[in-house]
Amino acid sequence: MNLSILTLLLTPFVGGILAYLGGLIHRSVRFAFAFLFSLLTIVLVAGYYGSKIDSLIYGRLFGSLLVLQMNSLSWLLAIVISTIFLMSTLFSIPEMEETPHVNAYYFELFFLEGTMLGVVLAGDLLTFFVFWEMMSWVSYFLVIKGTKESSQAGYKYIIMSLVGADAALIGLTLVYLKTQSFVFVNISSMLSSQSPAFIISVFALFAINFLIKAAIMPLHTWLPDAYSEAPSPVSSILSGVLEKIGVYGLFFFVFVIFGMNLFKGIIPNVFGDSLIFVVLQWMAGLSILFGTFLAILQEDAKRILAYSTIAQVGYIVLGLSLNSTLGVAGGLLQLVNHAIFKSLLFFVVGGIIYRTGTKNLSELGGLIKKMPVSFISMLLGIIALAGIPPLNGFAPKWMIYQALIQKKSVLLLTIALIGGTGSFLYVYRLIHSIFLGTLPEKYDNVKEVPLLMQIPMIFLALLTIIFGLFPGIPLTAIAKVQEFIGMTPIRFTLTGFPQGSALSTLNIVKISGTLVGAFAFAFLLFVSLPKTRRVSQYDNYAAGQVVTKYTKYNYSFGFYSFFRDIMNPIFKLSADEIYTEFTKFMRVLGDHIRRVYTGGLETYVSYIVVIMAVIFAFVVLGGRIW
Amino acid sequence: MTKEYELNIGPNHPGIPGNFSLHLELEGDTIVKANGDSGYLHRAFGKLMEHRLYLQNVALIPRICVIEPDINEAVYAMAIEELMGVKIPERAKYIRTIILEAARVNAYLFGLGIFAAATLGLYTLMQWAVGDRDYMIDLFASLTGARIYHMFIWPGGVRRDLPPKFEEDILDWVKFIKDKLPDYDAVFFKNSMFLHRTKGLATITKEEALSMGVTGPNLKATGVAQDVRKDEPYAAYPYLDFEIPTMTEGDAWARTIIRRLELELSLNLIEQAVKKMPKGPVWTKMPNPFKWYVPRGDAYARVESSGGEYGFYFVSDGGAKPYRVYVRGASMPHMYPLAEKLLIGQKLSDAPQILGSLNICPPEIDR
Amino acid sequence: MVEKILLAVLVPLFAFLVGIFLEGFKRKMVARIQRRYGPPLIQPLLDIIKLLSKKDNISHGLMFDLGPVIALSGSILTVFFIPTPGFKLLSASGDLVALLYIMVIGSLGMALGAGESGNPNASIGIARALTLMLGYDLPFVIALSTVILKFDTTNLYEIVAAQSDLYWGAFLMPITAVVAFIATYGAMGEHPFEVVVAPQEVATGPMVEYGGKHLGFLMIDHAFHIYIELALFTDLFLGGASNLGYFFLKIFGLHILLTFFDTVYPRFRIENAVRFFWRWPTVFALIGLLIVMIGG
Amino acid sequence: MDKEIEQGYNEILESLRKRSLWILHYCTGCGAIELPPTMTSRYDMGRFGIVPFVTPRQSDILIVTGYVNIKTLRRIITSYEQMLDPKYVIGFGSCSINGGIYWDSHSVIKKLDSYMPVDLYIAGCMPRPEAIIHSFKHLMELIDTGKADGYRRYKENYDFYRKNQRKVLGKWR
Amino acid sequence: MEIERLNQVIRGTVEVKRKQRVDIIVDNADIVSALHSLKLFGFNQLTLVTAVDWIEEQQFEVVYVLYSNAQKVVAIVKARIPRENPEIETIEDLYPNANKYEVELTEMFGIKVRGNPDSGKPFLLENWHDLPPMRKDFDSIKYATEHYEARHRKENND
Repeated sequence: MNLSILTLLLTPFVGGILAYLGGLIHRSVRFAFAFLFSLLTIVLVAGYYGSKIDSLIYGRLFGSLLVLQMNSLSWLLAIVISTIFLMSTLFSIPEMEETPHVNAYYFELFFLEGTMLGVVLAGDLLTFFVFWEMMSWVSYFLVIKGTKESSQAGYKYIIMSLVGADAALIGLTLVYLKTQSFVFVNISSMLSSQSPAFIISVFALFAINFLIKAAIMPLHTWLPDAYSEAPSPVSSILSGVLEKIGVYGLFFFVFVIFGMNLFKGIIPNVFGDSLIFVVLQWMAGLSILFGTFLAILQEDAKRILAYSTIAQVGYIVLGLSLNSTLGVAGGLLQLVNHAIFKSLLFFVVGGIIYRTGTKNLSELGGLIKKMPVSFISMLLGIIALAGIPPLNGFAPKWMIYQALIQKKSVLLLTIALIGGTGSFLYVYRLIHSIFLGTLPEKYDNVKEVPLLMQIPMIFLALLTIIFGLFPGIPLTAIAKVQEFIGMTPIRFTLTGFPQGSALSTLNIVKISGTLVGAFAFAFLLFVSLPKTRRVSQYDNYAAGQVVTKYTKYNYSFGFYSFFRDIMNPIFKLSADEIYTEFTKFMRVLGDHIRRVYTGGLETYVSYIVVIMAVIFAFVVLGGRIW
Repeated sequence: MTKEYELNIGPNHPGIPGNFSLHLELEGDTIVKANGDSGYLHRAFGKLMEHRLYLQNVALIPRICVIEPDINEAVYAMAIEELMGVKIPERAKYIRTIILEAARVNAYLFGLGIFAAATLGLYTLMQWAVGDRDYMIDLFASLTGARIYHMFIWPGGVRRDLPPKFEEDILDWVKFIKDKLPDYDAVFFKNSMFLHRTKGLATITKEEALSMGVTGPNLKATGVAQDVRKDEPYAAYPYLDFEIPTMTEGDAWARTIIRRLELELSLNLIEQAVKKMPKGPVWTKMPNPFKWYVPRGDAYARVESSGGEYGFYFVSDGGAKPYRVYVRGASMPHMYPLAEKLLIGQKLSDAPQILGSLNICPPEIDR
Repeated sequence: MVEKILLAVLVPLFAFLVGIFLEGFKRKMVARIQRRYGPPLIQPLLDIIKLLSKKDNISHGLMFDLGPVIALSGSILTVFFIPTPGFKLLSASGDLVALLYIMVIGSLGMALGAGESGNPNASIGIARALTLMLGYDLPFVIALSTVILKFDTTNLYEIVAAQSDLYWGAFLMPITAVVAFIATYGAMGEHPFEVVVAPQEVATGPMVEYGGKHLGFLMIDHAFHIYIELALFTDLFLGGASNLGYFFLKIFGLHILLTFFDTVYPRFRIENAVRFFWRWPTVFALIGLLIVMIGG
Repeated sequence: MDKEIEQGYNEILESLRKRSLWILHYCTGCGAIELPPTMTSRYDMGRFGIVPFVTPRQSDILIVTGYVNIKTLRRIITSYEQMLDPKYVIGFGSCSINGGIYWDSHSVIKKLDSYMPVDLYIAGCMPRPEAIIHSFKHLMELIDTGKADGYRRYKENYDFYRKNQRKVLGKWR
Repeated sequence: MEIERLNQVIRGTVEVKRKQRVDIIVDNADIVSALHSLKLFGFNQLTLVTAVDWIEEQQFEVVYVLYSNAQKVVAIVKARIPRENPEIETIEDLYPNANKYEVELTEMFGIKVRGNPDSGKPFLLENWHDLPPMRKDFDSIKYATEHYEARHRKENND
């Protein structure tokens, strides 16, 4: 019996407890523990590189085995989780220093990591669900540690999570009642004898849960608030990895637990694809489109990133739901790379908030002169996010586009490409309003963020470059995942795609090499010409008038207001009203639930018990409705 | 939270007609506050005229408004004639009418050309219109030798008779411009993009316009047929047959089309005046110009300029120099408060267009 | 190797010369339409020389300097990817989809540089440019999808090869070609889509603080830009060309057509420009797409 | 030897540079009325590569068209200082030479070259388009011969100009 | 024409000067009420507001020129106010375009306008510290000679 999975799983929990206890002694002890255990987790995860499926049966409940398993898909998620967590831990050290309950924060942070690892390592439904629930709650507690509005945002978040969790719980109960087992490997074969309606219902129940976590379009309402109000390191975790857990769950269930064979025959094919996939593709397409368009209209740095998360996760789902070698590989690559650059961007914005105290874009500007490292990090981050070569956002998008072309899904291709164009708009808005433009006078004494905050930024920025130039590095692991789920693995080279792997070939290093050459030429030409003279930002064209520090000479509020004008009629027709109706509904729902709950943990536990009892009674009494 | 930002349009800006500044506060793309900033062309004409003899002032006053300088001469002459009780010869009346109308056509051609170029970016109309205007400038130059400031109209009539062949030349020119009008229509007035951008833009109602003292094409565009040429006819206008064009829309499009119609009207008036012009003297003999003494009193003389009502409030104390002159430019109420009000809530891209459609002439404001 | 280096110099040079000639010719042609004599054909070149040799250059910061440099290098990079008869340098390194993203590099550099000038006019210009980009990209992307669907490849060279013997894209899918032409026109930012520069509104927008060598770089970039847009259209819909002469002639013809529109149209409002693109061109692009989807 | 090459290089540059002169689009006074005819189809100064440009950073020539009000003077100087070397100033019309007809106005300056270096004056009220084009030709000659060195004079005598500007405008920057 | 009836509604002297012009002389205190009556009477357009500096009589004469669009008559309302501490009431609420004319009055003559929020703000002049320039006792020639450097004529014209 190999206990290493358990060791790996327990490491973050132990780290959390030690960090908590260490924090009672001295903060440096807390830091030391936090850092060491995050690093240890990575090392332990990395130790699994290349190994085959490894599983551990650690108990038995309700007559079913409880299993932990490590496979290449889990490994991919686990390495992303542990990496982002290490960065986040480092970033938290200065960021959270002054906040109350900092010990509890680390405790929760590590618990979140532990539960996430638990989710990806779970080998049975019960383990999966327990960790999933813990994950939701711990992340809720982390979210409400942010700004004043965060408790409201967290409330919205947890309500949505509960809705999803309830659905999953019902699904789990149903499955258990039919199969008497929680173990993943059994489910597929046992379900195959069930009626199609049952399978579809169970899948839908689980899918709702995952789609809420992944914030796919109609179920995204919790996301912008929660992401923007949470503390920045938490935001980056939420966006970087927590959302991927939702995507992971979805596709783990589709590809592995249920398996494509189960759906065959019971789900009709549309446009040559299983209906499930078509629905998912279009939901992803909607997410891309509306996530992008809504991100363009935001006035708050973190909200831009939050909405862009919806859009970018849309690409992941789109890629994965294409169910082709290229698409799945592209989706998984996007999953890895999105974690990198989105966390990076949240870190940079977190640093800005740390130094200036605001995330309101109209109050920022001109910080490039004060915070060059942050600027470069954000520049790399936005280039990656926008998918511009040669950084790491390019390859996955290119793969997804190619997969779409292979499928001849031209409309989705258009949506995806427009989403790409739209992303230029909001990323430019982000970097412009924060770093470019006029520096407001009040930020004259702003300094670069502390070194501990710079390290995660620099590390992730380097990763965007490395993974961008050499997409082959992450693709190696992804090809293994594809093997694991029984798909033809992607063919690739270190720097791109050879003949035959896609409709066309790609060599990112050659592209970037040429770019560097062209840049070198242009730069040499530039410096060989007469020298430039630095002028003050107030020495500026103002139609002949003089600009002073009292002039409000910074265009940042309503940056794309004309876009708002264009979109207004469309939003009025569709998303806006649905959205407001939906939030209204959620608020009403929340109000009802608030009467029952005060928000305490014990009430929630009793709630779960009640719900379970109800479902149990329902299933036992009228269980033959299926 | 700072939502607004400031933006200056002008003085050094191609979107502004002349040396004038518009200080905007915007929120996103929408103007929330607009302040005009005048005074860049302030030369204090009132004060300068107090220092000069009546004759010297003839040379000074055209320089008030450079786009249409002749109205200044006419209005100055009319004020003095009213105070002195001088009647001017018939031929002089016709010559004045021709000069004034030709100057108006020039002003419209120039203004429309600049409007097309400086607000909509349609440089072709400007090239054509300003080029075509130049042939009239040549004719003006044949009057006194000056292209812009002709100083041809003066108290008592005009300085000398028209040069030979002038009448034929000006008819030729009128025909030339009339032939060009379809071209202008095609490229500008009927251009779909122009219609698209100006229809419904910055609409003024009749009541608003009247209460704010708006005159000229801007008022006619709201449906009021108010024109000094009809209401208080001067020069040879009583003898000519014409109708004041009006539109009812009151938006930027109507204001522009009104100027197009006025342009045509002026061309017709020139033709009529040239044909009806009698022979005879052109100047009522007045005493030695250096010793003009205008009787004590005040007068308000006004003419219709290309922008609207243009007048001098003229006070004499019986001396050799004017005691006080106040120049009433048509653009003053068009800018303050009309434009400042119209601009609020509009988009930045429309700001130059609104100013252009109001035909604001900064020197009239600054003087 | 030597040959490759030679090509690496010759391709951008050809693109630059074509661009600068078209720019000069355009000025001359516009002047003639406006009943003027017009500047000499080499005037753009003189302007660039003048700007590059300015003795004094101002800077608002590092990105302000790097902006034009990145813009130019992005354009040069793009030129390598556009199939030009006789040159086949980076054909295996990227395709049409990659090209779409590569073309953005230059714009991004320009946007960053203009942003650092700290002038709201520049920021508005950039915001407009990006919004306009979203506008013309919708029909353009649909048109590109149609092309990809039609020729079943994303490799530009294969697309060009598929159009040999007068099987031009423009003949096979005329509606799509017209839409793509309009979108290309929008991308070139000429009237009536000149909303970005719009001197009368935002005082040349992104270029408001640029002068001297920076502006010179941007003008060189503009020359490349003309070439890129028109050459891409030529490759996609006019079947490329067998030699440089034909290629140039096709581009030249397109440019003359563009100049006519440029001369007689005033400027759109930015909202209207985007709405315009999202209305008829998009509808027709979809129709074109439908035709290709049905007809194969 | 190097110096000779550099000189020759500079001479070639100057001779090319003078064929592209951009005017700052700033109508300071009534002289601006004669610039559109000069630009447009009849006289077309675009033939010589002279076109108006929007911002001071892009422009080479500042044409002070006519009288200079003190309120305008401040903006002119601001714009002039924002222009990039080499830059030239043309004083246009009599008013910029000696105040012209506004010699006794309380808000119009009389001698432009006290406040900024003027490379060239055009006399007349208004100078005709032919005169303007001639003056441009003359400016090109001056650039060729190196006599159009206003920007250098402004740098060398900065205190002198600044003193005069202060006298009129007060402490304004 | 009902112009004659003006006498009954306005406290002041009404004089029909010629066919299309009527002069009305009122007291300083009656300006607003007179203009109000005139507006009711149909004089709906304000053409201009200015002042004349009668320095010998130590008085300013404030002049309002109105126009009746319907009757096509110009009305010139005049009121004499003392030159020391001159003050008038604003008519901005009657005629919106009076605002800037009144601002100009303050700037050029130093006549304060009660109730006009912009009165006293710079309009045409900038950084002006001398007497209001349109007053007769302000010598603009002296000011110009003192402040603005003049060009001296050269003896030999080269």
